[in-house]
Amino acid sequence: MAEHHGATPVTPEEATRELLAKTRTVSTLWLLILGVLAVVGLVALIIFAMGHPTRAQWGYVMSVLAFLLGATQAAPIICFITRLAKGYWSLPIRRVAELFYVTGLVTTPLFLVMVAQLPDWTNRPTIWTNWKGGPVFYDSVFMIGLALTGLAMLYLTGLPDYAEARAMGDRGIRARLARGWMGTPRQWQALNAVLVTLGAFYLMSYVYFHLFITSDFAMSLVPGWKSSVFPGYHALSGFQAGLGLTLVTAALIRKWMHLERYIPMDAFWGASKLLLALSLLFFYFTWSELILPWYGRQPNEIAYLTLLMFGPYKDLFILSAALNWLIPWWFLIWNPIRTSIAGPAFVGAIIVVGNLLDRMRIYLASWSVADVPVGAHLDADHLPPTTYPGILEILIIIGAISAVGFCYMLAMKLMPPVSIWEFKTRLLLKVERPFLAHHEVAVVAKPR
Amino acid sequence: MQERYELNTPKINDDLLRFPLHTPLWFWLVAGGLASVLGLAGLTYLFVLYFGLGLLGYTDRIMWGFLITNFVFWVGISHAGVMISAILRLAQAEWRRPVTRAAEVMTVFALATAALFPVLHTGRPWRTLYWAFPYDYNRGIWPDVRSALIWDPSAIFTYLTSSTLFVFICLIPDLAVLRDRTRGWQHAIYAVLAMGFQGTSRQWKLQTIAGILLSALILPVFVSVHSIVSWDFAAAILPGWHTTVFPPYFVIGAVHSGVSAVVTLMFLLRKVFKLEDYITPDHFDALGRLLVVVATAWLYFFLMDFYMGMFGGEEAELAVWSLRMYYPPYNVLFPIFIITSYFIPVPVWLFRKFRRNLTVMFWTSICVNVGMWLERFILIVPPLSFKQAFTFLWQDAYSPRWTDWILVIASFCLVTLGVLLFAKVFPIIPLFDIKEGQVLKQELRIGRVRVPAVIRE
Amino acid sequence: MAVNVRESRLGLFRDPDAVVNAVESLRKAGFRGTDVKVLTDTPYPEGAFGEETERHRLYVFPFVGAACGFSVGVLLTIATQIAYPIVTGGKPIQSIPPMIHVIYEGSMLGAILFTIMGILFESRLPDFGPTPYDRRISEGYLGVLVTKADGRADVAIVCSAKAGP
Amino acid sequence: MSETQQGVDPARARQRAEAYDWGMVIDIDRCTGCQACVVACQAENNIPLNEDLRFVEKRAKEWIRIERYWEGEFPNVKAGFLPVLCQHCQNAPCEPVCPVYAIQHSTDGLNVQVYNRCIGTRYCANNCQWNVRFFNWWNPEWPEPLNSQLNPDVTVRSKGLVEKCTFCIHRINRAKRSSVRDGTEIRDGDFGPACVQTCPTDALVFGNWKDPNSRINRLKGDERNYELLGHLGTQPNVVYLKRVDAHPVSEATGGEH
Repeated sequence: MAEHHGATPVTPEEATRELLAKTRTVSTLWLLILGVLAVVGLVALIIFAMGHPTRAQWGYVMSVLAFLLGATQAAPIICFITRLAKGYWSLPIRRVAELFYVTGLVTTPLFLVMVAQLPDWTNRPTIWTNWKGGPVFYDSVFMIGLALTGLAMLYLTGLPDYAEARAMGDRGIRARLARGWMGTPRQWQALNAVLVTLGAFYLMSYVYFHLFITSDFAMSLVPGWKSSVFPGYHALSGFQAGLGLTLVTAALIRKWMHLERYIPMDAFWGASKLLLALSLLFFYFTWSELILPWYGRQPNEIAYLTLLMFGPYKDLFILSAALNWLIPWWFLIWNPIRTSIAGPAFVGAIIVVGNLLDRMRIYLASWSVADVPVGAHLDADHLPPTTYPGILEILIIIGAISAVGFCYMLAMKLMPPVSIWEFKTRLLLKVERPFLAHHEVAVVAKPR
Repeated sequence: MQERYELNTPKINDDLLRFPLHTPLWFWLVAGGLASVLGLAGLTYLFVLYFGLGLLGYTDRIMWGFLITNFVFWVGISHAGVMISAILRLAQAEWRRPVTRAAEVMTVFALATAALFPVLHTGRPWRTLYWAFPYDYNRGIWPDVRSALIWDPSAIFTYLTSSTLFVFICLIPDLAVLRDRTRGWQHAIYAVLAMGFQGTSRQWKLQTIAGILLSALILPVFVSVHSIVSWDFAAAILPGWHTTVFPPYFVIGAVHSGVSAVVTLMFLLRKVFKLEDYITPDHFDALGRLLVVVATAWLYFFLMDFYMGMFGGEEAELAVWSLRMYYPPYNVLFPIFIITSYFIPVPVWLFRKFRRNLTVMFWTSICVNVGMWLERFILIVPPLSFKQAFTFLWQDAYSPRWTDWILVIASFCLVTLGVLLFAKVFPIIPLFDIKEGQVLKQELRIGRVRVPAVIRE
Repeated sequence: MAVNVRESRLGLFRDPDAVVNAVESLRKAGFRGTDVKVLTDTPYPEGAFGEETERHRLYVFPFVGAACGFSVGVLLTIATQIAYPIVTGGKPIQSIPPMIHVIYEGSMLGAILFTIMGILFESRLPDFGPTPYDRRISEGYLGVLVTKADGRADVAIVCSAKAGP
Repeated sequence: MSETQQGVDPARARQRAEAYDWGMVIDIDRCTGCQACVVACQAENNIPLNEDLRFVEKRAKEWIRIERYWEGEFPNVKAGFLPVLCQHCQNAPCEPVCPVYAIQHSTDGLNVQVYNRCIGTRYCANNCQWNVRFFNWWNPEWPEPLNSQLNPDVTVRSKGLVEKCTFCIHRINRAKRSSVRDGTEIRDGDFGPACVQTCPTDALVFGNWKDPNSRINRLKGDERNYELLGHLGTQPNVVYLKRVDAHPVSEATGGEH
């Protein structure tokens, strides 16, 4: 069912020329809009900070930071996973996902702002020691490390494309970035080895960083909350939203920059199976987090269960559960929806929105009880009311997300939307070959 | 990636049907030996049944011990069959062909042995058998759906029936080949079992769809079975047990120990049935890479359990973890468990040279399963011997008696005997899968190198 | 649907290309697509020999099975708790989360059992009647089976013979 | 529980059934650790003999046991005694985990163990944090003279099932039956389990929580009251009263004031 619909197969030279040309067609109008929104968000953040908001209101800024740390930081990880597992279907959308490595530029400053808002740390249950600087120091070091690894990965994957640009006579910044890449077999082998090892490091540091975020910014704040599946749940919903975000961006870029011949339907079809699996895993983790406090019925468990799921944020919980699990599951089991482009992209958009709502539920709830004294027990009957967003909070959320979009568009001006060297490997590996007289069959090579 | 020998159909049929059609002498010795161990274990259990559970190593605080550890271990091993065959069928990985049926057969027998152990360890097993299932309509006494021990039989019953039927459905084409190759009473039996399978293209299309559809259906069941087994422990409010990470932790632990068991099984199959052409170092290479990923995921969930144990700072959780790490005999078992299940095998599996060396893979997979058996023991028993603040003395460790050891060893013999008998009656490697591999085998010439490829319509 | 052996003709071939020519010549001789079947001992890519297979409705079975399993699970859990209203551990009599586990297992069991029945039904398997088959098919030969050969039996044999052994 | 010949009026029966919520107050200050309650309980409830082998195997069955603990350093050490029995919790962790409905919470506040339903999975014993549930590892047997003086009201449990303190439910039922037969109301303190009956210093007090002026309700008012492992949130029916230290150990050793 590969797409044979008439599109004449693209020759490698034509692909290089066309993809490099695409980088010049990045619409400056959209760049301007996102830039303005980002600046508005920054100003709103400054006004918000000067207004000495309560910790509960800081929950909104924390939820958008957690959303960015989850979705956009996780998007590039599918490239590493499919590269490790030699997943052939993901070759076209790898660059679209890898461009999200730029989020480090936005999340690091926002993270440093939020780390300063943490309540005092004396004998609070935490994975660090009692030292107030514990979370501040370790988390910031880890955050900066994660952002730098991301940027390094972004540069490395773009290296062969800069060399192509240099070969096409581009004298600007890309030529200097190419820095002596000749494409010798030794260089290719070194590039592949570096991409796999650095990707593995990025994946592991991403997963353990989520342990630090959840335990420092959520679980240590709520007295009596000790759910050990929560870091895994946080990381997994990040993966799911990352994959959803990649599909949405790939569909948009495919439409706006007319890349129909470069991003075929196979990529969306393969990704939708992975998205279905991740949505089912999302339900599985949420369920294992819900069944145990319900069954245990100890006072602190009933308290944090009501706070997070059935108390002030009940409707947020139901909405995010529906968006993250029910709708994707019910849409993606049908074959026709999976083998289309609009289907997985639409489901991806729903999952991204669901993930933002889920982060709001978690961080609003935990930051609203952050000021409860350390020894006190949470009481299930009188929990703080739901905090509703003000204008400033909404502006900050929109500003943060558009800041990431702005960096993404900038990166797209530098690198083509579909990586040239991976597109060529795709051309190399897949060939149409007659089989048994008059039957066309796609033959896919599996290099060792 | 696949070392492709020139295999034609008659050679495949001869090689793979050699064991079902001609019984070598050693078969009778091995089967007899295993059966005698099982007889001894049966005798021991009757002994325990007559005199009472006091013969086992239980005490008043540690009410669950070796038998429940063995139950969780064998349910874990059984999950490898589904993990390997279902996920690899869905991902259309080329190297799944000789592996799927052997793994699924191990699933069925490991699960049957596992389902035996909760019955053996209860006080009145003759009542456990029929009260766990909802059939007692005239006395109106029903199982309590709220208890985790009722989710267990429903999950294991679903999983056992579905994996057995899955093995049977994929067996039908090979039964047709056996029917054509045998005479007399064997022919009659195989003809009845093959139900008149002709091999029309429609039947083959349904076979491939069945493989994929049933794998997609059995995968969620496999995840739910081991999560429910973990909720047996997580539902209790004991300090070491009541953590929410247990379901994913147990499922990943099951996949880790299960896939290692598949590596052991494949090594034995290749050695015993001389299947060098079919189980090649490529399969061990691919399984080794998969094991590295699964082992690292398992370590992540183990560390989650470990961190969150320390996270709360409650003295109950800290006491259980210090018991697991510092007090005899757990202070010896804990490092052995950590080293054998992760820090010996995974560094070895990182190197291609070791992954392709069969004896290295065999001994590392044995080492993983020793570690995972200890992991279940260390997970289950220490929280039971936890000392409350008001009690005076600690429960000393669980001391297994000879009856415990015999029942545990007998479970290994039962699974080996089961797989051996299955391999005697049916081909352990699916014939039509190997033949399909030959049909779809292609070669791509890129420059001077010949890259193996496969038809993927 | 036992095919009457007397009516059908079975030609055996060694290499797949001969089978393709045979099927083509049979179709040109006016036999309908569904009458010509190719018997192989391993699944070839779909439609490789040019014969077309009717649509199968296997995807309906899992949903029907899941529905039956779901209803049995719901009936079982609610009925047992109502029939035996015992208060345990301060949990409500109809406690939803534990019921969901048993209901989930029931519906998955239903789905899998119905799918297996569907596979057997769709491939018309349990037919023990005399089917036109030859032992050598499982040795690697490819059989071309023409079911409704009726009067034109000779034509069928000629086509299959012409296409080579 | 049925009325005399003319049959019971269901509303009255339910109202009577919910009139009781049996509980106990244990005053640690009074308890001298004499273990009389332990012996009385084992005699009353046909518990098999705990020879020394049972203690070595750690399988001794004591429905009520005296936990002893030491306070202070060696020269000035004071022993403390804590009787521990089934707390009959309202939100008992042992009840929902039994697969065959062998444990229920009766309307009069007791955690009831149904022996012929129990299949011996021992999950309830694992889940009880007070470790007051015991399993019959062996068939109970008594040497020659003792096997004829078993209590007829209490069943002898066979091997393979779990048993625990039932607040001497046979005494509760007899009191209820006689109150129904004579038409009188059960007054506070006119009957009690074997351990309450034999306690020489009256440390154990049994009564009905729903009776406002019962002795245990008055004792509960004492500010020394606390629940053993109350933080688990299982609302036990047994309340403990702290020990009053006329000569705290630290003072006796001339420790700093």
